[in-house]
Amino acid sequence: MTRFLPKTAPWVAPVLVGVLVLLFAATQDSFYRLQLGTLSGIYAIAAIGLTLLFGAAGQISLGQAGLLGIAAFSTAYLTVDHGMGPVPAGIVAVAASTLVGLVLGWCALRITGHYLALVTLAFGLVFTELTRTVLPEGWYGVPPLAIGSLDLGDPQVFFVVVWAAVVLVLVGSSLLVRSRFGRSIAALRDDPVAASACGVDLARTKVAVFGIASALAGVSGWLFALYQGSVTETSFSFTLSFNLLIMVVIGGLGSPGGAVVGAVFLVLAPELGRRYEEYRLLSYGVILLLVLALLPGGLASIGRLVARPLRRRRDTPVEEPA
Amino acid sequence: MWRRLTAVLATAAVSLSLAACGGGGEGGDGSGETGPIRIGAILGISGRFAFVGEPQKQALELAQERINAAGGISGRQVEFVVYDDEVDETKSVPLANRLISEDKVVAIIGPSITVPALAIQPIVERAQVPNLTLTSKAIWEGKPDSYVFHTTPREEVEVKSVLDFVKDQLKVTKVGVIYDRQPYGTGNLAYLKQFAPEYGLQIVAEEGIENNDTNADAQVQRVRGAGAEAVVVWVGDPAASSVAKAIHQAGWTVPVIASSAIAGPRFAELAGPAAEGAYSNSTYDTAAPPPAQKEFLEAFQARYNSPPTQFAGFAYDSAYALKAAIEAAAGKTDGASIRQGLIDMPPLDGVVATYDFSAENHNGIPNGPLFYIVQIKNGAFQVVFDTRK
Amino acid sequence: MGGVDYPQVLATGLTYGVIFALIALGYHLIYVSSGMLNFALGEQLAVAGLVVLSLTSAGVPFVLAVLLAVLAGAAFGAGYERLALRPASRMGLIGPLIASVGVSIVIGQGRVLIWGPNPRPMDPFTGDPNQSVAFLGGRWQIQSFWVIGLAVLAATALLLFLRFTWYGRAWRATAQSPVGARLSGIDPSVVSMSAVATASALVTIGGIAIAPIVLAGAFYALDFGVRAFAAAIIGGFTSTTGVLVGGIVVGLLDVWLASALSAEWSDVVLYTGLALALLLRPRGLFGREGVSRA
Amino acid sequence: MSVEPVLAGRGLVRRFGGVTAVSDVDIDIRPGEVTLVLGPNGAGKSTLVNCLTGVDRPDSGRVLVAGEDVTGRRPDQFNRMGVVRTFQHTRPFGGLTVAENVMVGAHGRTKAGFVRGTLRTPGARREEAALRDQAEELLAQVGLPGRGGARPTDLPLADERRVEIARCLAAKPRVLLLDEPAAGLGEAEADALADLVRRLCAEYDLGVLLIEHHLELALGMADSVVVLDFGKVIARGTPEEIREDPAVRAAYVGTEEEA
Repeated sequence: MTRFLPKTAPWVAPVLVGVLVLLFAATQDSFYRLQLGTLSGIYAIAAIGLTLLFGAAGQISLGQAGLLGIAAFSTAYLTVDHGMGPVPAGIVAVAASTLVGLVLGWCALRITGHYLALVTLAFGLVFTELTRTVLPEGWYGVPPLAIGSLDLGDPQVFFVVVWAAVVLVLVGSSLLVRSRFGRSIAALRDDPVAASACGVDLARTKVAVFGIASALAGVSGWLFALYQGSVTETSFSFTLSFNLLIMVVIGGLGSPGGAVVGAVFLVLAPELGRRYEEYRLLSYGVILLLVLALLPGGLASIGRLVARPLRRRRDTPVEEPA
Repeated sequence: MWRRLTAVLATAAVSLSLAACGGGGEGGDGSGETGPIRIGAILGISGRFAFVGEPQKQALELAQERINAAGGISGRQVEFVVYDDEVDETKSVPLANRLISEDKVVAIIGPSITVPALAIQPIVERAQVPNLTLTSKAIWEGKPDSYVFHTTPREEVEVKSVLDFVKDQLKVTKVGVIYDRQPYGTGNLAYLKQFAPEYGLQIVAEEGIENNDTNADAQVQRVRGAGAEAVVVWVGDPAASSVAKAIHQAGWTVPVIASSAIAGPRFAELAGPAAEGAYSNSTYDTAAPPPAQKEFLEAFQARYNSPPTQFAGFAYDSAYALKAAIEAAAGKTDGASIRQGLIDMPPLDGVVATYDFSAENHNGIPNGPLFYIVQIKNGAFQVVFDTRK
Repeated sequence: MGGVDYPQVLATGLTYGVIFALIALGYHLIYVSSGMLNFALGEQLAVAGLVVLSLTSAGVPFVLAVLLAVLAGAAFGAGYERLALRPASRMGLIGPLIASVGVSIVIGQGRVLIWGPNPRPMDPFTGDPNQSVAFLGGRWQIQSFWVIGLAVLAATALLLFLRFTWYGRAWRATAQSPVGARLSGIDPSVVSMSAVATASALVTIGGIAIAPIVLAGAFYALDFGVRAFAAAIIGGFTSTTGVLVGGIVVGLLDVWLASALSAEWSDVVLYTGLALALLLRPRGLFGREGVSRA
Repeated sequence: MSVEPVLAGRGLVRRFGGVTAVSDVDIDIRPGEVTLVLGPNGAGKSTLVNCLTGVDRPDSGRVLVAGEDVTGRRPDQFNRMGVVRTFQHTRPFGGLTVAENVMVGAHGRTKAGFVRGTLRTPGARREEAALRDQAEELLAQVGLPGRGGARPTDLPLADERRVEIARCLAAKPRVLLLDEPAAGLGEAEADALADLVRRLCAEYDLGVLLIEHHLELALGMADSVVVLDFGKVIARGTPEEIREDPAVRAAYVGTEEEA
C-alpha cells in the first residue's frame, strides 16, 4: 500500500473545493458543463467512499458500481412506482446499499486480497446481469431533487447542492481519516496481525468501513438517479467500477481530497480533446498505468514528488494476498 | 504541510479550469441568421450497436456533402455535428446538452436506440430543440406541441409484415421467437404476441439473447424442442448470424425470418453458408427502387462501396426533412419555426417512404405496409415479396 | 422448457471449456510464479484472431501468421509485465491487479481503434464454415476439434515443462519464496516476466482457435475472462491440473445452464456460483492452503 | 513471593501436522517480574507466545489471565485484558507516523467510534489530545523524544523496536511479551534495550515474558527462567540455577559464544 497520507489540515481541501465550486457555478452559462460538473461531484462522493475502503483500509472492491446501482434502482422504484418523495426514497436507497455493503464486508472477513477483488467483481456482474434480465427497460421519469415543496431540480441549484454534499463528505472523511477509527483502518491495511494485537477488532472494523463506503456509494447512486432521470443497468456496469478505481488511484490512495481531484479529472479530462472523443477510454487506461508506475501517491502527491525515497526497500516475501 | 496544500490546490484548480476553458473551441452561434446551420446527431457508432450507428453517420456525411453541393439550406451551408453515445444513456444525456448549449445546434437527429432516445426526450422538450428520433419504438407520446418527431416506421408495421409473410407465404402456424433482451427486442416481442392471433399464428417459444452473443445453440435447441415451424429473429448482429449458424449446425431445416436490423451485407458475411435462404425485411426495393431511393442507393454505394442498410436511409431522410422544414420556415432556424416547418412542409419523397408530419401525427411515415421481404440467395439479399401490393 | 440435449451440451461445453481452461492455466502460471492476478488475458484472447486476420490479409501464409501472432502475444505479455505490472508492484500485491485492469482497458480500446468495433468472421482451419459432423450423438463443428486439440496440446506441453524441467519446477516455487528462489539462482523478476509471456502465448493460441466459432474481436473478453477466473477458483489457483479440470467444468456448466434454465439466467447463476465458491472454498477443490483468513 | 500470575499457561500443546511445536508447557508470568523463555531456534518459543496472546490457538491446555480461562480469545480481546506483545520481525504501520503508531497501541482501551471521531465531539477531542500527549511521553521514555512525526520505516531497526515497545505501553498493559527483542541488534543497543525493559517492568509493575536466545543478555534481565527444547520444558528456575544445569548445557552446546 502506498506509504503516504497527506497531512493537510482537514479543513483546507474542503474549503478550497467549496470556493472553486461556487466560482464555477456562478460563471457557468453552459448547461452542459454544469451537468458534467454535477456528474463529477456525484462520482466524487462514491470515490471518497472507495478511497476510504481501498486506500485507507486496504480492502479492494471491483464491484462498487453495483452499490450505486442498488441505490439508484431503489430510488427510481420508490419515486416512480410508489410516488415517494426524492429525499425519503434516498434514505431508503442509501440504507439498502449500506446493507448490501455490510454483507460484502462480512465476505471480507472470510477472504482477502485477490479473492476479495474477485468476489466484489462477481457481485458487480451479478447486479448487472440480474437487472438486465429482470429490468431490461430500467426506469424513466425519476423526479428531480426536491425537499418538500422546494424544487432543487434547476441545474445550477442542483450542481451547488451536489457539491455541498461533496464538501460535507470531504470534511467528514478527512476528519475520519485522522481520527482513532481512521488510524485503526490504516493499521488494518498495513498489518492486520499487528492491528489485532493492538486491540483493533478486525471483523467489526472491516464491516464498518465497508458500511461507510457503501453508504457513500448509496448517496452517489441516489443523486445519480435524480440527476439522470432515467436508470438502466448500463450506467452501473463494471466500467464504472473500474473508473471509480482509476479515480481513487490517480487521486492518491487513501486521500479523500485526492479522490475528489481524481473524479473531477476523469469526468472533465475528455473535454480537453473533444476531437479525440474515441480515445477517451484508451487514455484512462494509459493514465492509470502511468500513475501506477510513476506516482504511487497519485495526483495529490505531485507536491511530494521530492518525497523521501523509501529507505528500506522491504523485500516482502509473497505473503498471502495482502 | 504547505507543500501538500499547494499540491491539492494546484491539481484541483487545474481540473476545474479544464471545465471552464475546455469546450470553448467552436465559437459562433449556429442559430444566427448567417454562418453554417449546425444540426446535431447522437448515434450509437461504437459498442454493441455499431452496425446501426456507423451507417447512419455515413448517411449524414453523404447528406451534408450533397445538400451543400446543391446550395445548402436557404442559401446557408449545413454542418452535422455527430457524437457517439455508445448506446449508453449516461453519455447521451450530457451529449444532448453539449449539442444544445455548446454547439448551439438547431435540431438533433437520433439517438438510434430506444434507451438513449427516451433519456434525452425531456432535454429536447425543455430546450425546445426539434428532435428527429431514429429509434423504432414510439417515443412521441401524442402531444401536438411536442418537439419529438419520428422518421422511422412504427414497430407494428414491421411486425405485421413479418406475420403476414409467415401466414401467407410460409404457410406455417407455430412460430418460435429469438429476441434481443434489450428494449428493441422486448418491445417487438410484445407486438408479435399481440398480433399473432390475428394472423392465426401461435408463438410457441420465446428465447432472449444478448445482441453481442456469438453462441445461440441453447436458444435454437429450446425453440426447436418447442416444435417451432418457423423462427423469427428480432436482434441485430452478431447475435442474429449466430442463430443462423446454430440452426445450420444443428442440421435443422426451418425458415428463418429476421427483422430489418440485419438487412445488410454483414449478416451473410458473418453467418457464411448458414445465411443461405434466410428472410428479412428491407425498406429498399433493390430490384426496381423508386427515383429518390435509387439515387441514394447509388450515391451511398459509390461513396462507401457497400450497400446502405435501412438505418442509413432513415438518417438521410431526417437530414432532408429538416432541410425541407427550414425552407418551409423561410430560412428561420429557431426551434419553434423548425417545428412548425416540419408540420407545414409539403410531403417529402424520401429514400424510405413519403414523409408527412402533422401536429396530431408526428410519425412521418404513414401506418400502412412499407417493407419488402428479402431473402439471401448465394450470399446477398434479394427482394422476393412486396408487402405493399 | 424442452429437455436438455446432453450430447450437444458436451460438444459446445467442451469446446468453450478448454478455452476457459487455457486462460485459467494462464492465471495459474502467473499466480504461482509471481503471486499476481492478471485481468488482461481475456482481452488478449479477444484480439488474437484479429491479428491473424490482418496478417493473412497482408499476404502472410496462415500457419506463419499464427506463429507470428503467438510470438507477438508473448512479447506483448513480457512487455506489459515489465512496463506496467512490475512498477506497480511497489503498491503491494494489489498494484499489479489494478495495472492489469489498465492494460485490459488499453488492449480493448486499442482493438476498437485499430480494427473497428465490429467483430469479423474467420474461416475455420479446415473444412468449410459452420460445417458440423455428428459425433457422440451431438453436432460438432470441425473447428471444435482444432480448438480442443490445440488446447490439450498446449496444456500438456506446459505441464511437462512445469513438472519435468528444472526451470519449470523453479517457477512453481518462486511464488512461495522469492528469497529462496533467488538463493538457488533464479531471478524472480525473470520468472514473472516469462510467466506472463507464456500465459499470453497460451491465450493467443486459444483466441486464434476459438475465433472461427465466436468471431474474431467480438465483445466476449470479459465473459471469457471471468469464466476463466471461476475455473481457476474451482480448481484452486495453486494446482495446475485443478485449473484445467475447473475450465472444463465451467464450460460444461455454462452451456448446461443456458439450455436448462435460459441464457439470461445462466450468467446470473454462474457469477453467483463464482462468488459463493470464493466464499465457501477459496482454496478450490484441488488447491493447497494459500489463502489468508486474517 | 508467589503472587497470583497475571498471565499463565497450563498444559499448552500445539501441533503443526506431525511436529509438536509446544507440548504440555506450564508457564506463569507474575507482575513486576521478568520471566525468560530460553531455547534454541525451533524450540517452540514463538509458538508459545502466539498461543499466550491469541495469535494462535493451542490444540489443548488453557491460557489464564488473572485466573480467568481465556483460551482461544482473539488477540484484540487479549489486548483489552492488558496482554500486549512485540513481534520477532517488527510490524510497524508504514502508512502512519511514529506517534500515530503508538496511538494505535491504545486502541483497545479507548472508545471514540467513527461517528464521534468524525463529529469531533468534546469527548473524542479530549481522548485524542490525551493520546497525543501519552504518545509523546512514551516515545521520550523509550528514548525517542520528539520523533513522533517520522515514518517508522525510516528508523533504524533498534528504534523501530523501541516504537513497538512504546506502542505496547500505550495500552497500559499488565503483561508485556517480548519476542526476541534483541535479535539483530548490536551489543550496546541490546544492553540499552535490556535496561529499558527492566526500568519499565519496575515502574509499571509489569509482568514481562522475554523470549530470547541471546543467552548472557537474557539471563542478566530475568527473575525466573524456563528452558524449552523441541517444545518441552527441560528446565525451570532462577538464572543462576539454569547456568549450571547440565540439561541446558547439552541443549545449548556450542551456543555460548554466539554473539
